[in-house]
Amino acid sequence: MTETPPLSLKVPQPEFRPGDTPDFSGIEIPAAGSVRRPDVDEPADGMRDLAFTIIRVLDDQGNAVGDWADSLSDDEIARGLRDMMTLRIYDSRMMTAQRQGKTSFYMQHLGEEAISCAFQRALHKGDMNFPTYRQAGLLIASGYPLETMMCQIFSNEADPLHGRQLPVMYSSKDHGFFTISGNLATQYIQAVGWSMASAIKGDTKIAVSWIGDGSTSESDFHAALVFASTYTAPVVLNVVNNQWAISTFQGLARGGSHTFAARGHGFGIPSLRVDGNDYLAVHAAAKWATERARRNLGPTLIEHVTYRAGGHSSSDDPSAYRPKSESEIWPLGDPIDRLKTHLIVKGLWSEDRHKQASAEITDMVIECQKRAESIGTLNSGHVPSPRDMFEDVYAEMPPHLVRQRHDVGY
Amino acid sequence: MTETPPLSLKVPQPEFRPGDTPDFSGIEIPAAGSVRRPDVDEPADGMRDLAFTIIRVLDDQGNAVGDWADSLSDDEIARGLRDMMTLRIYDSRMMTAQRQGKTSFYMQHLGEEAISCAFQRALHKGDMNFPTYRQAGLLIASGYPLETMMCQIFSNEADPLHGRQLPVMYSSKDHGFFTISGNLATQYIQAVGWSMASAIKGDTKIAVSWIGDGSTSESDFHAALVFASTYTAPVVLNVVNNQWAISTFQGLARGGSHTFAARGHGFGIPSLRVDGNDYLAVHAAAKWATERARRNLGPTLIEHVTYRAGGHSSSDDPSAYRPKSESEIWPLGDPIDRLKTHLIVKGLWSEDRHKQASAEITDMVIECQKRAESIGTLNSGHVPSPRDMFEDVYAEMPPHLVRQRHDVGY
Amino acid sequence: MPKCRRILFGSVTTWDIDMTQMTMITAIQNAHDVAMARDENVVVFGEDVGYFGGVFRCTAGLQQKYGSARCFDAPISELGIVGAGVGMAAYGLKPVIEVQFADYMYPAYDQIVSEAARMRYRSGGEFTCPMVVRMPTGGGIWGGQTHSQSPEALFTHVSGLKTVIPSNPRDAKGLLLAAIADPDPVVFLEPKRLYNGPFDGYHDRPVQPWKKHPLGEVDPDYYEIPLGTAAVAREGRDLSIVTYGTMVHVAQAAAEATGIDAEVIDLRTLIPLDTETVMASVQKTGRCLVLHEATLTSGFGAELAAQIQSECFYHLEAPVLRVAGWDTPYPHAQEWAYFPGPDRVGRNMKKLMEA
Amino acid sequence: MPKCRRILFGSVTTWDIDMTQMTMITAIQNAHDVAMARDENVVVFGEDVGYFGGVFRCTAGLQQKYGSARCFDAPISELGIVGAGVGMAAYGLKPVIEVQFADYMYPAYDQIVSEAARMRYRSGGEFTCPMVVRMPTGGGIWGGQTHSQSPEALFTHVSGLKTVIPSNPRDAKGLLLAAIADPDPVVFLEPKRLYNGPFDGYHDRPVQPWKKHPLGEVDPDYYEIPLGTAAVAREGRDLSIVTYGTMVHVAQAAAEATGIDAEVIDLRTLIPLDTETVMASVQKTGRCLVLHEATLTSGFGAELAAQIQSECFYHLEAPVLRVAGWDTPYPHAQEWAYFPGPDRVGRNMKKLMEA
Ligand SMILES: Cc1ncc(C[n+]2csc(CCOP(=O)(O)OP(=O)(O)O)c2C)c(N)n1
Ligand SMILES: Cc1ncc(C[n+]2csc(CCOP(=O)(O)OP(=O)(O)O)c2C)c(N)n1
Ligand SMILES: [Mg+2]
Ligand SMILES: [Mg+2]
Repeated sequence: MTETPPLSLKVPQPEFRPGDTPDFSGIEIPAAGSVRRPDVDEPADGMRDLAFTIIRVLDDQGNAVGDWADSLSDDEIARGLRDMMTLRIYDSRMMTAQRQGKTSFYMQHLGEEAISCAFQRALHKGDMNFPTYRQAGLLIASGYPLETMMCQIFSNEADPLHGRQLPVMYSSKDHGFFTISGNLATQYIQAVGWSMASAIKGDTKIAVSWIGDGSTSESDFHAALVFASTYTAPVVLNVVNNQWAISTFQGLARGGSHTFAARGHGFGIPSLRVDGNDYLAVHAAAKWATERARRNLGPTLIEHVTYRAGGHSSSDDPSAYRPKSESEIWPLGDPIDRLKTHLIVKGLWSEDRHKQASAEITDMVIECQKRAESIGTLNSGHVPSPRDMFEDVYAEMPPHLVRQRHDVGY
Repeated sequence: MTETPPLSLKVPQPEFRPGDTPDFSGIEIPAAGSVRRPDVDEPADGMRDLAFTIIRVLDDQGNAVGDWADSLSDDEIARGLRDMMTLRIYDSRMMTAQRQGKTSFYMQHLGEEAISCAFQRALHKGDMNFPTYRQAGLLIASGYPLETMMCQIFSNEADPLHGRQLPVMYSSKDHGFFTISGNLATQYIQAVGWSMASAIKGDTKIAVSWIGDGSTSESDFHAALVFASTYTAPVVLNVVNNQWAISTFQGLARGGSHTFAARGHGFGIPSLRVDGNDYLAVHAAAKWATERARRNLGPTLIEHVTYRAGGHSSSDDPSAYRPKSESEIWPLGDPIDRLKTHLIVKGLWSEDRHKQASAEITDMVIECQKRAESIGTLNSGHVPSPRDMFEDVYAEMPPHLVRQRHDVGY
Repeated sequence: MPKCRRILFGSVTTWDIDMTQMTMITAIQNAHDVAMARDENVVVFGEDVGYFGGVFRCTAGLQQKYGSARCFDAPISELGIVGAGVGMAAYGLKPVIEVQFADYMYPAYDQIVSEAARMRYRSGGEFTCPMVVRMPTGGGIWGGQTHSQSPEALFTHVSGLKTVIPSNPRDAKGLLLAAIADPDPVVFLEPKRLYNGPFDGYHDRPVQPWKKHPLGEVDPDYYEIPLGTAAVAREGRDLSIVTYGTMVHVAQAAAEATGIDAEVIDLRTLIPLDTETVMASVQKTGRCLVLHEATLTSGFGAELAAQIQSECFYHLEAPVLRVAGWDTPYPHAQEWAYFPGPDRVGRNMKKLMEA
Repeated sequence: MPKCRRILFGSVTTWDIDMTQMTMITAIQNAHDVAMARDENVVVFGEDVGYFGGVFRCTAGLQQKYGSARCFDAPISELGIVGAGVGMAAYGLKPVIEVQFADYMYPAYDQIVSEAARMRYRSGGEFTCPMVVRMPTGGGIWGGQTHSQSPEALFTHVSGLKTVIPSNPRDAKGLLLAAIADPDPVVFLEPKRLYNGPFDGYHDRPVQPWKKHPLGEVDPDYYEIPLGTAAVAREGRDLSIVTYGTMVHVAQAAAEATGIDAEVIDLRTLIPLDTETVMASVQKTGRCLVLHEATLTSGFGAELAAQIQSECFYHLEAPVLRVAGWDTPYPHAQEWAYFPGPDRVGRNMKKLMEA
């Protein structure tokens, strides 16, 4: 038995903390257009490299280049910009409303707008997203009424969830948006089960699942990969790597693997890594992965590389754990700016039209907000009745709940 | 929106079922000695291939060949053979005892003896195994008394676990054998935590974890890989792929990845795949992985490829779900036969000495069994007192348990 | 085949039908079969349930009959099994899931509690979870602490769940079919010691089969026993024993052994609870023993005792007495000292009569 | 700094010591600090507990003081956190773990129930699990159904676990230090609504801070409050309110509001339960209201009611009355209709006095 030196615990730490000057020049960012686009039926083994690179379409000048370009028409791209602008304006209004005490809680998407907005455009009616709290763009891009979203935020009498859920925990079956859980990751395996159900029935609908970088450590993530791999389920497994999970940096969840996309390799699942701040790249990857699912070729894992520019939620102040300037120097830029530049380069847009659109959208959002607030806000008292608290626990109210409701006076 | 054809659910099925004639000629088995042995500090990326091959030392003629050979002296090899023979004889006696009603339950290792017997020989005093129910070879190879093992099987008054645990759920801190749980997989993450504790304390002890192919689907497997990867924990993560999980074949747990070793790649964990029926290969791999852990280089995942030749447990009849002849034609042979041949080829052993050793071990096992049975068996009534049932729930018995024990008459 | 009246949706109709003798296993298998035949949305999966038909054989033959898209083996992940089931139920299927032993439900507990039970509520009724999670429960089979647990109280505390425990083949089938028809998630606990025969707790006496037991006579066609209705397993006047599962048989044996004329209430469904039947019995007898195999503290017996003392306060001649498994893990060798058998129950019945 | 007598291992010694005003958060943080300083085997980890010091700041500054090998961030896996903790505890460390909200403990439930709680028993005492799992519990913070739950009954049903819930800074520190010193696993539930101040349930009145509250005066040194000892939070003669956590304050407010002279028992530890204090109070007053925020059915109140009716049958002038959260998920907008506030408690106190 040879003597070995004492062991020591290695705890991963982010490179930069408050007070440090962050520097992302070490991050390798492949040139736009440099990553090949395999056929959707290519075996997973042959495309291992796609999990260790970043698929990008928009170059620094705003041109769309390479194999993954051209998945959208000009009109669709313009609509994409509008979706992202709407989400950002909606977010900022709701953050303010929360600070004004009109509701208890809010979570914004700042910097991550491209991902949910672009992905939704690759889906068909009937497909189902299993989102986290940071994909409201799926609703916006699918035309869900902003006013109804606000009614949920305000927990007012028109909230379709009857004030029962925390703000941002939307649900809309019609818009392919599964009811959000406050428990992280649980939806990931449910999406796989939902897609298996479609396959069992011989239907054509597919499921799309969503999870954050930090939440990939949860057990449900593993269950989802096991089941998706074993049953070749028609599902797209998205990981939104926004670099942070509240105060912990992505390295803590990622550990020794270089990327989250790499997780798919343990299961033989084709895995892409995509520039999450590039609307066109996200859409192209979504189209590729959804086509695989629709053709019964099985699951795809997509890591969307982005940066959470805002706080985790309205309760969080990120300056306590990371340098303030990090989001500004984030090397993948801002998704709205990048798509705007692309449209301008194409001659389809201008700074003026952008300002004008921004003002129009702001007006529209304010209009919606006025209507929603006129119905009620959490602090206005116009919230659903306590009577409603006893509904929907079961399809039919059992005797003990009838008694309890009676006790409250109904 | 293009029309897509109906989806359908793909459920993996084993190639052969009862009534079929199994044929394993499709399984690719690399020649002994053909797989290179990397340096223990080589980065994981460079040895991806080792998860998709089979490390083998013993060739068909019984020679030990290649980079992984020569990890043991002649004496140690002879002792290894003896360990495996002891385990096999012990198993067969206990299976019979179970059928005779002397205990309620038993689980044997038939065909898998090399794995636990060889691995233990790479460990130091103080290291800790976190085993499943199919690694009793760890105890035997570490010199734990057979008689005490039998007392546990018989739940008699000398059972160190006071009759509380199901047979085969041994525990021995002194012998580096963590208390077995009836719940699959839970120990996998505990091993990682144990090894992190050693690193936190600046000690030199390492942990070794064990799991079956089927149980890798459980959540604890994922948690273990996440934590081991994130904290570079000094732990060896073993997967014993014996092709079956009760009635389900390994393909159901493995899904689209070609091997279980591949699971490590999602986490940047170096992963080996080894011939589990080759005592010398298992030992060499164990030595390599434990050295990595001891040098604080982090975790290693090892898939041991073997075949569960017997039923899952004394309650199982495998002829209901797989062809009887499968185990006979299993291409990696029998671990005892193979090591015996090696010793004979080396001129250190003969068929006669083998027969004689077998008889001696049988006598010794019977001797132990007589002593254990003289203390008591489950059906003899000489089992621990109900009084004991209330002990060890807590360090100190709280009042409510004192009252309950009193109620039973103590 | 013996003849018997058909029990349909709880009400007893008058026409005679053919009954078949079944064990609890074959009754459960038959319930699956009948449900799968009449509703193609019913899918069945779990560990070893497909080709092999389950380690207790409760799903035997279903894959062969309905194909591997409707009855299949699952990877060993209770979380995955229930989580996938939640997704399937949300899609519109009716998953009937087996957890191999109730002791192994813990990895799935989050999906059951935070997801299945909460889906309808949190989505304002938009998404629902009509799913049945079956699991063998209870001890008496030398299974030790991880094959003997009775975790029903961990489900009864969860709003949004229903919890069912049958005590005989006829109920098992009718309750399982009602559970499958139910629009909400149901946890269906099967006392494994009753699978092959009624068990009165005298473990040293010869094993009884269901064959020839009247409740082993089962209508082979579709019928439901509505959730939330208890049964009076034995009428009596001296005291009430409120119980369920295996203990229904033990309670009856203890009544015979002591000569105390106990009324034995078989709850069948814990949530929703048939309080009317329970309270009527206790108000009649004035004495109540609550009996279960699960660990005493915070067991479902606590809820029963709390409700009974509240509803029957002025009728009770003695405090409600709980008899249950001890507050220890379920031991292997000391199984019969742990199990609340007829002797322990009888002793407590006498104590209750004297109180 | 105010002066106060030192509470040491439950017994009150006579010398005067300096007290510091603390919130429940700083008291808990201080307990960690004191424990880590005196025992280098104490390690602290969980989601966001390292660099950031926890989303509620209960571990603030510990990583800076004791290094990242003794206080560190963990991946978001409650299973992994508790499972790794079990392994560390078996090694000989004393992990003090934070689960960010009690609502998120379900993924870890298997490791808590099947592993931490069973280790000593199943190994014949060879391996043990001296671990503390802390988790913020309860509602009243507009947290909705996944930030408001009170799952204590899911722990009290598990043999091998101890369950603690403090109601003020002084108890929080002393109980946490006792939990860390305990040789067995302890679940430590922290009523998050009490973190920054006592809360009497009048949500529309100005928030009170712990500053100037007598129980906010905390001995900055090491002291333990032994597990298993209840406190009488308010003496009274008309009826007993048996409760814990946030409800201790609500009960006192309800007593003031109704003018009913209630004795309020703060259990502090649910398992082991201080039955003596509880029964003495109920035998004195003859009337008992059991109060908790958790869902009524199969809540810990059921166990309390069952025990109290059994032990105090001949003293009770009315049935034990339970007041608790409704059997629904914890709603967001209807939070104050769900929360058993002083009005609901007061109404039931009157009902109980009239019964
Ligand atoms: C099961 C569970 N554990 C912990 C939490 C608390 N929590 C809410 S969000 C969050 C961080 C999630 O980070 P990530 O997955 O990266 O998503 P992001 O917020 O960055 O979008 C945590 C720990 C929770 N909601 N559920
Ligand atoms: C959590 C849990 N789920 C299910 C079981 C039941 N069970 C016991 S062994 C087993 C099969 C395990 O197969 P594998 O991991 O391949 O190990 P092997 O028996 O082949 O050694 C199952 C499903 C269990 N013990 N624990
Ligand atoms: Mg994140
Ligand atoms: Mg196996």
